[in-house]
Amino acid sequence: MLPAVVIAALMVSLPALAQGPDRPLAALSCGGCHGVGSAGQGPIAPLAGRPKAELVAAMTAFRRDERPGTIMGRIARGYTDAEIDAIAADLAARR
Amino acid sequence: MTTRRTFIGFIALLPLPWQAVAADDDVAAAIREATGGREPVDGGITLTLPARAENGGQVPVTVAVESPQTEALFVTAIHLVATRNPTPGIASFALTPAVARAEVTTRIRLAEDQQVIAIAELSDGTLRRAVAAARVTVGGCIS
Amino acid sequence: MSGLATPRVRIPRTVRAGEAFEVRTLMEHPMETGLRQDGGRTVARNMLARLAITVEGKPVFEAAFRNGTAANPFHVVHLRLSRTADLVFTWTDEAGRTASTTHRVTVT
Amino acid sequence: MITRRTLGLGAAALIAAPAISRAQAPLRLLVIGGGFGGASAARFARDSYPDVQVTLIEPRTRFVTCPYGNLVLAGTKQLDAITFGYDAVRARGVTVIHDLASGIDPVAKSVRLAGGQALGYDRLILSPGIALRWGAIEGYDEAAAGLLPHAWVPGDGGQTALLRRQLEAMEDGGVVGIAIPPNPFRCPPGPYERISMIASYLKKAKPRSKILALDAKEAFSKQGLFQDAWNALYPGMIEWVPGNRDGKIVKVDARERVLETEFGEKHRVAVANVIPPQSAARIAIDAGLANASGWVEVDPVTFEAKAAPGIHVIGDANTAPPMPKSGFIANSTSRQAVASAIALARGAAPPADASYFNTCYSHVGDEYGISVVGIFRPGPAGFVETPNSGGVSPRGNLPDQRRLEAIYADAWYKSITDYMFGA
Repeated sequence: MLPAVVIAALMVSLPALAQGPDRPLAALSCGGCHGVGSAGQGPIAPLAGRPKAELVAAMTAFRRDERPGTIMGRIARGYTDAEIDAIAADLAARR
Repeated sequence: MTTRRTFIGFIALLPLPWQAVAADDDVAAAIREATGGREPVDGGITLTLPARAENGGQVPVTVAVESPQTEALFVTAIHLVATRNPTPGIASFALTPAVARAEVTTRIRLAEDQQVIAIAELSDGTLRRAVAAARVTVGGCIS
Repeated sequence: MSGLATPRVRIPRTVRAGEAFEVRTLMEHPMETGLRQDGGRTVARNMLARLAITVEGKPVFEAAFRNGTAANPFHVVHLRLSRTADLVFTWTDEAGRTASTTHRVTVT
Repeated sequence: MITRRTLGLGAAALIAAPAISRAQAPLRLLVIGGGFGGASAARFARDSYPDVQVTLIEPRTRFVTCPYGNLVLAGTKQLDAITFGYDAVRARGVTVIHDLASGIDPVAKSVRLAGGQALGYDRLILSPGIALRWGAIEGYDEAAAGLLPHAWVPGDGGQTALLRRQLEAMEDGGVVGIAIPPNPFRCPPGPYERISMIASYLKKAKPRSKILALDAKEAFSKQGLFQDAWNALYPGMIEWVPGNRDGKIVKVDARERVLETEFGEKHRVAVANVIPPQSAARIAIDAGLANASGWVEVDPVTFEAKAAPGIHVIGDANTAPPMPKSGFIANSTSRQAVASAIALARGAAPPADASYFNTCYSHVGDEYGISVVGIFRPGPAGFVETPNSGGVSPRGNLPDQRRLEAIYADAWYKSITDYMFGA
């Protein structure tokens, strides 16, 4: 077992490793409906771990009203291509 | 003394050029005509309206003029003008010394973000002006 | 629509001589400017022209309305009286129809 | 990377120089308020910054959500289904203190607790919610709320339960009066969802009854959609009186259940729900953070109170138009506030390109839901709604859309409460 002072030292050295969320905060808003971690919630589709290209294509189609939906069209039109790309990349990297 | 006749006459004589399209120049021209070409001074008058109106159809506004409201010196008129409505005229009010405070609150229409101008005329012939900006919001959960 | 709506006035029944008291008025009226479109058609102009408050027949406050006055015109003013009087509130529309209400304010 | 050498240095520093070790101690993030803003902030901080010490102060051991309270009034949900504890928050590594934060010393960076304790912090997230402005409506004080419930600040759920009991006890044919405040107030569509949910109960249980909604305003959130639904689902049952037709309530007689309007009309009703004007919660006002209208103005990037940088104010206590006072906005903005707080504490820049997200669902009837969406960003003078995005559900006879939005509303509630209070 490590002595307490060593544990404290471990904690001290952690900031260098954990500078915060290395991900777009906007991606976390999806979880408000798509479940914690966007892992899906009941009838709402899981997003985490799906291919990035699929997520980008879906958002693009929602934005153009080319994919039926209730609220996703209204949401997709609020984000730029670059933001959608970053959000999709983040979600694709989650499991 | 203000008689009923002079009063009605006053209202009838209010100029109506503000019915023209409210381009900035037209608003300025309308104000010049309303003020008889005299230059109003800023100060001694406050115009209060919400910085952001949730409903442009019903925007509360208050004009308050510093005035003793005595027979010797009182506010005779307050005009409200919108700068970016389809027509700039909002309302004109005629006051007498029986109005204890030279202050009027009403609700106005604002078609979009714009400035509202209040002009007050005192019984000594001086004119005062106040300008306030309002943003009209249709957004958030209000729509 | 023939007549105008019934006006509403909130005013104290008794006041002190010479002291300011608040008067609130509300008049239901669409204040159609003739500029509004509804379903592709222009809604006809239908505006109140004026509100007048008189004390014993003498005008003390008047409002002349133009397009920027909101529907259901609402006003707050502060008046004062030296003796008990009847205050008459009269709204007149652009067709000349009127609605009126009288309130006695007792000066103590 | 942790090497033996850095470990040794750290240990040596701790032993040799306590002053330095204090400077390098874990960053202390203190969160006041365990609701949608505070509980979300605590979770995000815990998930994203394992090295930050997160403490949450919340007087209640059980949190009753405002969202879905109207379904309790409808009788389709029970209070325990919208009540949550803090065990999972604690299990995640958040220190939860059940006490009332009674004061803030922004200079000493310390929060006073009603229990007498004082807690130091490096950065403070303040999410205290709202206070009801007792007396803003003449005669409506805490005692009157025991007769005419507000059911707007759930507390222990007692107010919601009281209003439900009164609705159950009312005779068929009674009039339910609802007094609705001027803007701004918590949950703009909430009163109208409430009208809808009470109507759905009355339609089934007391079909001759009526609802008289007396509003200080002339327009409201999702108005067209609500009124379409009222006409379709509850014809003739709901009368909504706007402020410019004398809907504003200025006085109540709690014993007689009389609601009196600005122009003196007295409405005597069988059950009265009075939602009074509101302000930021008391601690924000006492700390001098609020403006003259009683709300806290904040920086649109960091959510620091303009009156006290270093205190990040989120949730309904701040004023951030055109963003609504909603649970989802509290949740969404909590992450930017926490990330900004921690970045600033470390001398770094707050996250750039912030965006804030809101979806407010309202239940209007059985399998009938509507929504408003908004995406907001910091602007030069406050917050800006993203053009050509968001907005309300389409109008018209769209039963599939309404049914799906009701189902998705339930999924939203489950998702967001799982995030705050779930394992």
